Amino acid sequence: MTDDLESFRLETREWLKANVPQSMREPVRGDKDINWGGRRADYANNPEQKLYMDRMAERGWTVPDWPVEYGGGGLSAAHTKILKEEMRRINARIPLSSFGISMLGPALLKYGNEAQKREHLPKIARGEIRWCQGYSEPNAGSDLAGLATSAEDKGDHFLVNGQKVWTSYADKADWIFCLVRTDKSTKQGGISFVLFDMESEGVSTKPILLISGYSPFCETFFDNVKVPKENLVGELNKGWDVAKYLLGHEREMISGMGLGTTGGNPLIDGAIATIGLDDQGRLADPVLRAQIALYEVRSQAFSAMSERFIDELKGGRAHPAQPSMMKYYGTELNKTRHELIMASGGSDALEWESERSDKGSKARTWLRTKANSIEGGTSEIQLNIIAKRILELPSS
Amino acid sequence: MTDDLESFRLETREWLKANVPQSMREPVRGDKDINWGGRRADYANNPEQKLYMDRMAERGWTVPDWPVEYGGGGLSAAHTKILKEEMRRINARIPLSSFGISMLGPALLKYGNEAQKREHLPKIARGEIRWCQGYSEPNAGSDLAGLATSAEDKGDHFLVNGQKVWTSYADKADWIFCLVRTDKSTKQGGISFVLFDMESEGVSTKPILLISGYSPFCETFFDNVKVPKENLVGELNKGWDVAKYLLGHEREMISGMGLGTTGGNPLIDGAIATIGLDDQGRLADPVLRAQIALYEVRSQAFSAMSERFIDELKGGRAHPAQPSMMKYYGTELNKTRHELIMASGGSDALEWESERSDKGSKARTWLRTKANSIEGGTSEIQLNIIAKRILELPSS
Amino acid sequence: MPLYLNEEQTMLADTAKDFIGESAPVSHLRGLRDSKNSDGFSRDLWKQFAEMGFTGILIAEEDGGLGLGHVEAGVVLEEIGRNLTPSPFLTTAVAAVAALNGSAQRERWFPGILSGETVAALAIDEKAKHTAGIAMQAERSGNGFRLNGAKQFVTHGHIADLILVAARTGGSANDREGITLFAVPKDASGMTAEAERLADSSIAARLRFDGVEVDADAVIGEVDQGDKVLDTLLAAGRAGASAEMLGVGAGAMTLTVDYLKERKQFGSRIGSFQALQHRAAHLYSEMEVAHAAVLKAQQLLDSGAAEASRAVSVAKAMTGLATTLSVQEGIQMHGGIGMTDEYDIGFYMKRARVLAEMFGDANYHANLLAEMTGY
Amino acid sequence: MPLYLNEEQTMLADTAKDFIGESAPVSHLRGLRDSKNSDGFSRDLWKQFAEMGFTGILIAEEDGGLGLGHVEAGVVLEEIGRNLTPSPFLTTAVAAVAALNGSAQRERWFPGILSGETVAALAIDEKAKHTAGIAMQAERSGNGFRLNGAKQFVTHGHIADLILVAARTGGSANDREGITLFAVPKDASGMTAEAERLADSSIAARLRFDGVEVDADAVIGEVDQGDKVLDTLLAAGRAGASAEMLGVGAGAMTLTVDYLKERKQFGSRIGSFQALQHRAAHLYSEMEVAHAAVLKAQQLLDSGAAEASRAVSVAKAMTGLATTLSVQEGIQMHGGIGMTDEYDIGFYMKRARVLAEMFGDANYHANLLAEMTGY
Repeated sequence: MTDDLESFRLETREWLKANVPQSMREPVRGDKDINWGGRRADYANNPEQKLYMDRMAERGWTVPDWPVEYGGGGLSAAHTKILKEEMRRINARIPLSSFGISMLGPALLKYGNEAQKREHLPKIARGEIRWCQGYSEPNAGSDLAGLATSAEDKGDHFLVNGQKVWTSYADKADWIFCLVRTDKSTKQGGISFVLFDMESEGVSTKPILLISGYSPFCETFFDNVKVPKENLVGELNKGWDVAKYLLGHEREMISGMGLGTTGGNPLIDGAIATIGLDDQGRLADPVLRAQIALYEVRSQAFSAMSERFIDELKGGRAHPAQPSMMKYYGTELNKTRHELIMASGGSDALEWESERSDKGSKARTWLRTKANSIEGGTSEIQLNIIAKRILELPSS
Repeated sequence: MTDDLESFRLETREWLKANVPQSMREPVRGDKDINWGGRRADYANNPEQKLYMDRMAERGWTVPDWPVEYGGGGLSAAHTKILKEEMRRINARIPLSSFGISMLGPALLKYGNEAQKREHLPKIARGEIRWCQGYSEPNAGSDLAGLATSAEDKGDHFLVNGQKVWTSYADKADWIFCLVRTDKSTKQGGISFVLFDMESEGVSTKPILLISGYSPFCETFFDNVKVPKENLVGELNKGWDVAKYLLGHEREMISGMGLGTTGGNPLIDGAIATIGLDDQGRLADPVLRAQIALYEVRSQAFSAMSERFIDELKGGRAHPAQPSMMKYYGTELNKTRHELIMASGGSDALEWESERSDKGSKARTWLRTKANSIEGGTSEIQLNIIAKRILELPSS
Repeated sequence: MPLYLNEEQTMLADTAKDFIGESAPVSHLRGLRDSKNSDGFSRDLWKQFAEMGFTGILIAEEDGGLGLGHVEAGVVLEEIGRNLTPSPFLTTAVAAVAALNGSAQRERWFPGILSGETVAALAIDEKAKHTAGIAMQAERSGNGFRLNGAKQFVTHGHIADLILVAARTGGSANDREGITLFAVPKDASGMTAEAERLADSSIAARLRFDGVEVDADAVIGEVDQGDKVLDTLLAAGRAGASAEMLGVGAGAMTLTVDYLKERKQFGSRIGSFQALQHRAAHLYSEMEVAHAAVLKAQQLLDSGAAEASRAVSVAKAMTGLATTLSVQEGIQMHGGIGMTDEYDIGFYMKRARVLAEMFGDANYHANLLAEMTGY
Repeated sequence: MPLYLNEEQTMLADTAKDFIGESAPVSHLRGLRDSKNSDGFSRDLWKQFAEMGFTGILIAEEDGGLGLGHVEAGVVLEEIGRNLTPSPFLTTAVAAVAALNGSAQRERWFPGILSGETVAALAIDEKAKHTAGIAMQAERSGNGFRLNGAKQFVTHGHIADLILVAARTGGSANDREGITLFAVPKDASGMTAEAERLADSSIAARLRFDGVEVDADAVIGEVDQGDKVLDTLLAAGRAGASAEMLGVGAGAMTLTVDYLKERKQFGSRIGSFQALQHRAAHLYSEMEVAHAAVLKAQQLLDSGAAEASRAVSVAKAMTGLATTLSVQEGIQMHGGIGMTDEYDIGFYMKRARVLAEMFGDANYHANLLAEMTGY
């Protein structure tokens, strides 16, 4: 067993060395360096991004622990860990990021039928289809029970009408996984989980301009959209179960955001570059230095926590509500991190449009992180969940 | 007017110079340096404490802004401020501290009848009678509405039965001001405010040993205690009004605790003494230094807030719930301060009995401050009050 | 002097509140931004400020001003902050006026400031973080000086008529001795400005000085003794930025508390949730304490007290802490809509960040206080 | 190796939990304190620890121990922490054993440790705050060394059979080179101990060394190269203190959460108040993160990884932060009764404070991490 792992490590190391293009070993500098795949992905300026994705997908390594028959690598947890370690060793980027991989895929593996798995998973693994998520609605916010988008039973299809909000990259996505109300008589019980093509007639999107100046989210409108019944995932009126399962995965993903940095520490390197070191070799802003040092304690401890959490998940030992803790802590930490990055950057980091500031990337990213503790369930929701489900505190 | 103030300042300066004994200009080192007055005060080891009190009391300056006819100095707000400034100038100690001065006095001035004022106020001003406060009960905690100590109407007197807890220095006090239930049919409406001698038959006290190793509080028991009806303050069943008024004063007092230090800064001086300065003249524990520096920002800002609060109170401009903010912020700040003192003291400050550590005074004081945010209404209660009465947030 | 506004100050505050609230609410900033206004503020509004007498608050009556103090300037700045009004008031009518007061140049510059024609900018910072060090060189040249070097974070620097420049005529970068403060007019040859839009939509310049020649009478105060004038300028700027930040924090808190009273979730108003109530109450406390710290600093500055510089550092640091909390809680409590550009709370967060950085942030001033105290 | 306890470790944890929970709960500490026990711990209990095999956890099987690692030692320490059990386990079976492992002295000292006869103490600190500096002198004298100087915060130092002393045989106070670690027996002439009761009722000694003569074979490791053994000792001590603190924080949290479920106020259980729920949930999160940091450090120590010392500093700092929060929230949420000596929560606060200070507090380790990272 150990021998097998060791030889897998060596083979993997060799293969990665030969197959990961040099440009894919550079640090990720911004959104353009993240490969989201999809029909409309444009690799013209970045052909090695596609080359790298295709090579990895061929081995199933865009989704290494998915079964081989659905486009995965079929690797065990131990083998997957080794693959990730070896990728990290050479600072290899993640070949393909998508809500299909991090959210829909695990849900389909658990709740999808065989036809759905065969249809959708390989396309996700190969980066052919980019997915978005349709949960939040204008009057529901953190309270999904108020969900109003309706799906009327029309025999062979549902007729979907309504509006979603905070749909990440809906304007760039090919398909959507979506919560719809199929029964108005109960609150959480009457919700179903469906999939459909964003090119379906009646679907329109409108980007929401954010305080960062970016528009990663949309309002999404459904006007008599026909959704074939075979696109229902799980049981009718049981979409809540699928959604909860998937939210757990979303929280994990968000909680890890920006923390699994490869190589160097941009916060510290940036602070040193801007502020400099004093005669004692300490950052020349002593109070900021102390704040960074105390942040780093929590950040490094949280790295250990992330490792523990993943190990416990794999070992089937994690408390089912533990993702709420991960999401809460990880996002709050990330916000702190970007406050410190701004404090380290001083007036340079306040620039919003200059080339020097990479069009304000520090400030915009800082503002972007403020949504971390809102999207995917606010910090307050996570704390409620921890209090009730883990600590078992009484309801009021 | 300004001339009058200026000449008052000069006269006061002269008088203080001549009349404040040298030992009363030394920093307060512990409880023994605080003069609480009362029948059982023992000045044998400290005759100048008594001398100083008596000299000040003769001019009414133990309670400078009380009317002359009740033993006060009859000073205006402006004159009182000058007296305090001049006392601070020479580090003169407070000549007399007591719950009579800080709490009962103001309440009697507002709610007492003429006979009560003439009877009790001069004795408070001269330090003859030491008072304690009987509010909390074992099952009431922060929730005074659950008050159970009963006072039965017996014609010319009430017959008081019940139990109080957290009675500060009940074992050392001469008289008590006490909330009793005179009507069981309503919750807050049936409470009255009475005064009685702790030497009355049926009164007994039992000190509560605290985590600091000190016993500043008692459990206090009343077994058929006869309280003459003339000792009722304010109207029957309206004791809640007196209590609320008085709690405001208690909160002010507690919020100012330990922060109006005269001369030097024991936190910083102590840290320098224990830890030392580095080559750059900075405290040699850089992260602790940053924490102290950020604490000092809040501490000095809060000194300004205290000044503003008192000025606004005197000018009749303070929000009636503002004492809750002062109490909340001041006590939380004081706890932080003592955490920093402990961190600065290192293992020296952990000693509990040694002479070197003055019998563990740092550690015991640190533990004592943990009660600041509990006694006189917890921080949580204060935050509730601020939210509801100042911010006018809705009730749940 | 009690630590609250007196009757005249309260009247001025009411005037400023009404005037700025009506003529330059947040939609004013939004309009300037959306139209990509290249001044970064409204010149019409600046004229109106002058007509209201605001620009002369710190100018002596004999010089044509109102002869008032930092408390009064702060009252206006607080409303500027509350409405996020882009304005050269802080740099021009507060910091520059404080530096020019008593100097010979006031005759040249005060009339334009009083009439709302003139805008001043402050060229102090040479690095991304504010420090006490001044490295930019001013060599003697003929009857005057020749300036070489660069400055950054010079708000309004791209259009300012007058630029106050701290440069070194002696000593080395971290010395206090050897600094001289210059009043440089906008048309000085060899001075170039690169305008940078900042996160809050304000515009700050990066200035380059390539052998900029100025006359000897451009010196404010004494040659090599500019540290004193610079201290005056910085104290005024810091107290002013604190007052503006107080307004930003208070404005954000008002938006947030109002939202807590309106927004419903799970069938209740979210302001009834105790966890949010406690956080709002804590925020209120921090803002009140910051408020007191600012007023204290202003009063001490006005009375010329020696403790003023400590109090100013306390005020700048404390408002930095409190206002940062206010905008953070503001966004979080608003939830998703707080992240949208359509909603105002994000503008408060951006402005708070820029003001926090200006003239030294909370960490800078906490450290400075520690150094002053000797630890 | 996954970052959770394996089956054997879980069994050991269960054993330790049952044994310590039954034989030495908080009432055991209370009893020792109230009887003014002058050892500061129960010698009977120490014998029982030996019988359970606990004292041999870190001792190799060939030396008669269990040949286990820091994870296993930590499992026992966590239960010691949860029950506030006074015990020489940390100094003796963890830190001293780690330092003696592989040295010649182990033959002399391990049998007594294995049998629960021997108690070891660590004489490292010379100042009130832990630092890396060692100033105490050890001059060569005949065949051995003569020790002069003073140490403080030496837990169990007044009764310890063996005292590990870090002293300087070369270089100056802040050098790493020139430190030598000595194993000094209790009867060494010229060594005096002043026993000091600490806030948590434990006893630490202030030791004076007035020309204490030791043989050359008292040296652990190499002369002048004691920094390496000292590092080993400190890493074991820090990881161990972190594990114990984790238990203290977890114990306090359990008390508090239980209280929240029971106590009624205003007619409701206080645990139903959302503000307290959120604070409790935040506390839970901090404790979980600390837990992970400790296990990570222990696993890295056991695997001999180079990153272990960073991970140990993270663990010590993080448990300091989390456990301090736990005891503070514990007292506050208990309200008045939490302040009484009669209730246990105060003991947790006292013990947490002592452990936080031991081998460097959170600030010390945060700074150390910054230095290691080069900023």
